[in-house]
Amino acid sequence: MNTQVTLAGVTFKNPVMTASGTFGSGMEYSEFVDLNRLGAVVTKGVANVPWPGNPTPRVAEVYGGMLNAIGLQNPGIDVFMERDIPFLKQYDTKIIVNVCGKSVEDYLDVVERLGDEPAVSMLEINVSCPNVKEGAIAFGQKADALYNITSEIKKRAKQPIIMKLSPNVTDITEMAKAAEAAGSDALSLINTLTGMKIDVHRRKFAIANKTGGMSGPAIKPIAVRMVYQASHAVKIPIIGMGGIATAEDAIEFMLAGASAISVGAMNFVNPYTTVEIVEGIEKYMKQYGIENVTDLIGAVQE
Amino acid sequence: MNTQVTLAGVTFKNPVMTASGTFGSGMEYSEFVDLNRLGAVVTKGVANVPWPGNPTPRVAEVYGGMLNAIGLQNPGIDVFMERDIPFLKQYDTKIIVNVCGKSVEDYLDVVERLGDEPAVSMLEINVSCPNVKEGAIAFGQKADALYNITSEIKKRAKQPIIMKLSPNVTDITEMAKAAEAAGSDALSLINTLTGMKIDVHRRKFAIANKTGGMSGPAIKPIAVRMVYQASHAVKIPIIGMGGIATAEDAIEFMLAGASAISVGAMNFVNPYTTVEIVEGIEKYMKQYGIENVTDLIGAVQE
Amino acid sequence: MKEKQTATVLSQVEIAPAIFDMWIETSLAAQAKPGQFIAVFPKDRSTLLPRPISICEVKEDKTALRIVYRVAGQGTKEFSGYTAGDSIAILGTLGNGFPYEEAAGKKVFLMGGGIGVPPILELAKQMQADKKVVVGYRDSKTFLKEDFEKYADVVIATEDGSVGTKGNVMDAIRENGLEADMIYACGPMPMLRAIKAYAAEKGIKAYISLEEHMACGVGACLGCVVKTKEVDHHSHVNNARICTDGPVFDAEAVNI
Amino acid sequence: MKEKQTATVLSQVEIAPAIFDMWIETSLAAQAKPGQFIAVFPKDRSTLLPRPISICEVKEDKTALRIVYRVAGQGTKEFSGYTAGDSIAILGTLGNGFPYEEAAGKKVFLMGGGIGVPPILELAKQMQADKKVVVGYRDSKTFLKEDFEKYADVVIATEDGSVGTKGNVMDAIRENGLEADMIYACGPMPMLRAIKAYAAEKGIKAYISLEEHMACGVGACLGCVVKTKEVDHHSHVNNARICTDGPVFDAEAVNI
Repeated sequence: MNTQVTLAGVTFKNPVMTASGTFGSGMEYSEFVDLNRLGAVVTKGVANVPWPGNPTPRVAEVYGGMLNAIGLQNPGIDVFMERDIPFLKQYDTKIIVNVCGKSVEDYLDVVERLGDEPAVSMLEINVSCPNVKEGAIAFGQKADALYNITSEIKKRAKQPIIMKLSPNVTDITEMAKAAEAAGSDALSLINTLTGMKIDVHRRKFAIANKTGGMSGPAIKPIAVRMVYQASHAVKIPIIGMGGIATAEDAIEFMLAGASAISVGAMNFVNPYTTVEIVEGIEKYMKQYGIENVTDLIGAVQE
Repeated sequence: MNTQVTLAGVTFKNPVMTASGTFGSGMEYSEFVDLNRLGAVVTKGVANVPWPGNPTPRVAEVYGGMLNAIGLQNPGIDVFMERDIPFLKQYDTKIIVNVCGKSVEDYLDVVERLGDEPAVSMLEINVSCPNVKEGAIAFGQKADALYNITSEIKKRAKQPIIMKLSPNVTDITEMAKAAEAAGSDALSLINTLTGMKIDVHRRKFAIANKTGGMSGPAIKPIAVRMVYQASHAVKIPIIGMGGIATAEDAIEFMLAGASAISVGAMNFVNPYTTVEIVEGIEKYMKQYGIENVTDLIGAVQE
Repeated sequence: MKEKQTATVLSQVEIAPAIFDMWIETSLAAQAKPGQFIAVFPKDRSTLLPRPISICEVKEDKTALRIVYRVAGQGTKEFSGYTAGDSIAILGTLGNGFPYEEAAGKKVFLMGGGIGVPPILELAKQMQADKKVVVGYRDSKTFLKEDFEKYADVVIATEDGSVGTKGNVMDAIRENGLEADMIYACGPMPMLRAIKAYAAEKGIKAYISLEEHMACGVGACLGCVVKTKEVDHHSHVNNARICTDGPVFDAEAVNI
Repeated sequence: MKEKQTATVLSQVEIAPAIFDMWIETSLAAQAKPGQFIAVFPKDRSTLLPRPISICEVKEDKTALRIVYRVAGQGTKEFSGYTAGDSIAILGTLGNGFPYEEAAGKKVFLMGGGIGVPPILELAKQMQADKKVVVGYRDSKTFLKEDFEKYADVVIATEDGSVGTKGNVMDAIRENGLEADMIYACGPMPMLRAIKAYAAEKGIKAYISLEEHMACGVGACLGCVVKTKEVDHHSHVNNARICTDGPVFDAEAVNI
């Protein structure tokens, strides 16, 4: 039985990854799961300089999920290179670094710094965070803006790049095609859906930022639909995410067209989720006599 | 205590309505709730001719909600005028008819037929159904197309019109402004979010149409956010909907900027939901000493 | 009169692998007819839609209903964990039920397959006719067999041949050279199609109970429809609502 | 070592309106320290995030934990329905806890307000010092008062003046002319701000336990942060994680 998947020339021991921002750099969850079991750790977004993020409250629970408006708080690339990369290097798993910025230059700055680090296998470019005022999502909701930043980054990146797309768009296929045309080696989708919660007794927003990114099982059907649509619009591989809680969820995304999947908010609900999914996929493959996990990609009956 | 709300000159005894397509024309639910208690019954979409709708399976459950792809099955305007309108006329509630079509002419045809029926207070124009191949959502996802059909309909409509907007757009405010500029008297949002579910054991789509419209509590935060954004972009009143299950949910939408609210999928879960919300809003008003329900509209603390 | 209510579980046992047999104390029993169903609502708020489950039996004093169902997903898994005294949220009674009076004095097949077997029990109890119960199972786990034997001759078919005829209910009829003037049936679509064809060939009437994914269960959402031969009174587009116009239809009248 | 596990409820009682007192049998008791908390997960799948609840007491034999919490929403409402023998999903032990050794031989105020009172109990048990417990309540429902009296003098303030000083814990200190060399406190933000100001004015050290909306509870999501005076080792942007770097901080070190 072969659970390996290869994206843009990078081979992962299995298709199970962590969604950026929900797993830090693995340190906190290494107390619960063996990081060596994961296909990859996708780190929390890192910028060229430290970002303080948004005021609190930053998180709120919603039906079947949560809202967050962390605002991409991060210690900056210097600390990240000194602390997080060396930590992750101890493990036999691939490292994908999520890169964020407020301007094209910010992104390029980080991308070039990471270019010198062979331990980093791929770069996931966050152009879809709904919680930061400048940059970020501005690049992710207009096809031409996405095309431009993708091609700029592709020119300078030493590692294959993964553009992480926003679901807050009219047509995900248009965005997927723009990223592919600009040279993106893979796509991650979906990022969070912009949501809002109001406390009716205090008549206040549940989150200081007013809006927050919605994640969790509640958004899964929207994510599966977008992965299906995008996978039929582009040839580059897709990392699917959005409310994945079980191996069945992971397989659903693969059947829809994802080549790999990421576990996000559910890490908070069950810190063992990632490894349970790795085991659950193997169980499913045994049950149905599937030799290669890649046979599941896009295998839904049309 | 005054629970009346007035939209486009039409006064409703309370802000609680039924979401189109989830309540038929009230007949089925009149066995569970007293329709006289409702602010309005918004009917299932009706076209100029009978529509057979989509093949089955048409519905599927998802986490905290459901997918549907009924495909706007309806008996056509003739049967509707002979059967549904007379039925609803027996009740002391306002009638809002949801109108669907495949072409502008289809819509105009229905709108003109209803113009002769004084019992119909408002027309809700469905340009956002994700489940029919032609027409419908095509008009609801591009601002210029929405502007054009809205102005065409407004020219011919005798009753005030409510454009029902799709949430499957990059910027809901752009759509809201286009509808307002074209003369829409009010807005309904949100319609369903396009979703997909795959049965991983049969490796088949859960719905024959592959994609379906997602509704239920799971989508509420997205709906509240869009109502908030739209209410800050336009001056016309908004009927808010999307996963409303309780009076607190209804009040959350009003605090976000809705002038009235509709109960959709939750009618299926609890057929008494609408009336329970009417009572719950009154209880909330008593608890907080709110004289007019209109004082709740957009009253979230900025 | 349809009603959603909180009822009480009287008992529950697993009578075959993943097949559960539950008695529910409910006022809805007073109006229950064979072939009707109830909608059962999970308590977990992540699974909101009701699960349509056919009525297997009505207690003689009309104070309780029996349902026999298969655990198929999250919702039914939850139900299977209920024990005596637990509350259960139900909506009913739903659907038209079997027009069993029409069978008076006739030779009738009462046919059930798999999880379509349960609704045939109350039908067998109520019907005054020369009844033969023909039921099909996967294997030797022939649940409800003893119950049926109280009311009629029982002919059994099993997919693995462990009991009765090896094959399906139609095979059992042929193998035993059985004849009837009428058929009442519930089961998987292939079985119902075979029965429809058989009835047409024999020129006899067959009432079949259909299944489809449902949302509201009361005829409002138009989720569960079946194509009909004639234009139906409600949809006017040859789409009868299984939950309301059905679940029982004259096999002749539906395109399955 | 943090762990998510299914533990067993030993007992639960409502000790004040909407205030519940639950003992949980769990191996986590062996590592529990005063001021730490556990995350409790609702079973209903519509409410997924863990609820952080402070540890009120650790059983002498280290086999059970006591939590005292207020029913504030869907999740805590579910917990309040648990009875002896029920399973409960918990993650812990979380947070740094109170550095109570520092109080050795000192005159110390152990201050709690409202639902911030419970964590002070285990602290009062463990601490070897000249302790005075100063706790504030809304009204005469002075839950845990008797427990505190086993370990220290107890001074009470109530908002409605029904017991002790009318007002808050600071009022109680002034009214009784109390003095201390150190403060350990947990309670609502206004109380903690007042204590921070008081400690600064008196030039004494105060350890305060903070609260914030949390998601992961283990320091990964950066949801629950507090602004710190100095650049902290982790965020490098003066944002300490309450769940991991806290919940207990030197009042001097945080901007509240």
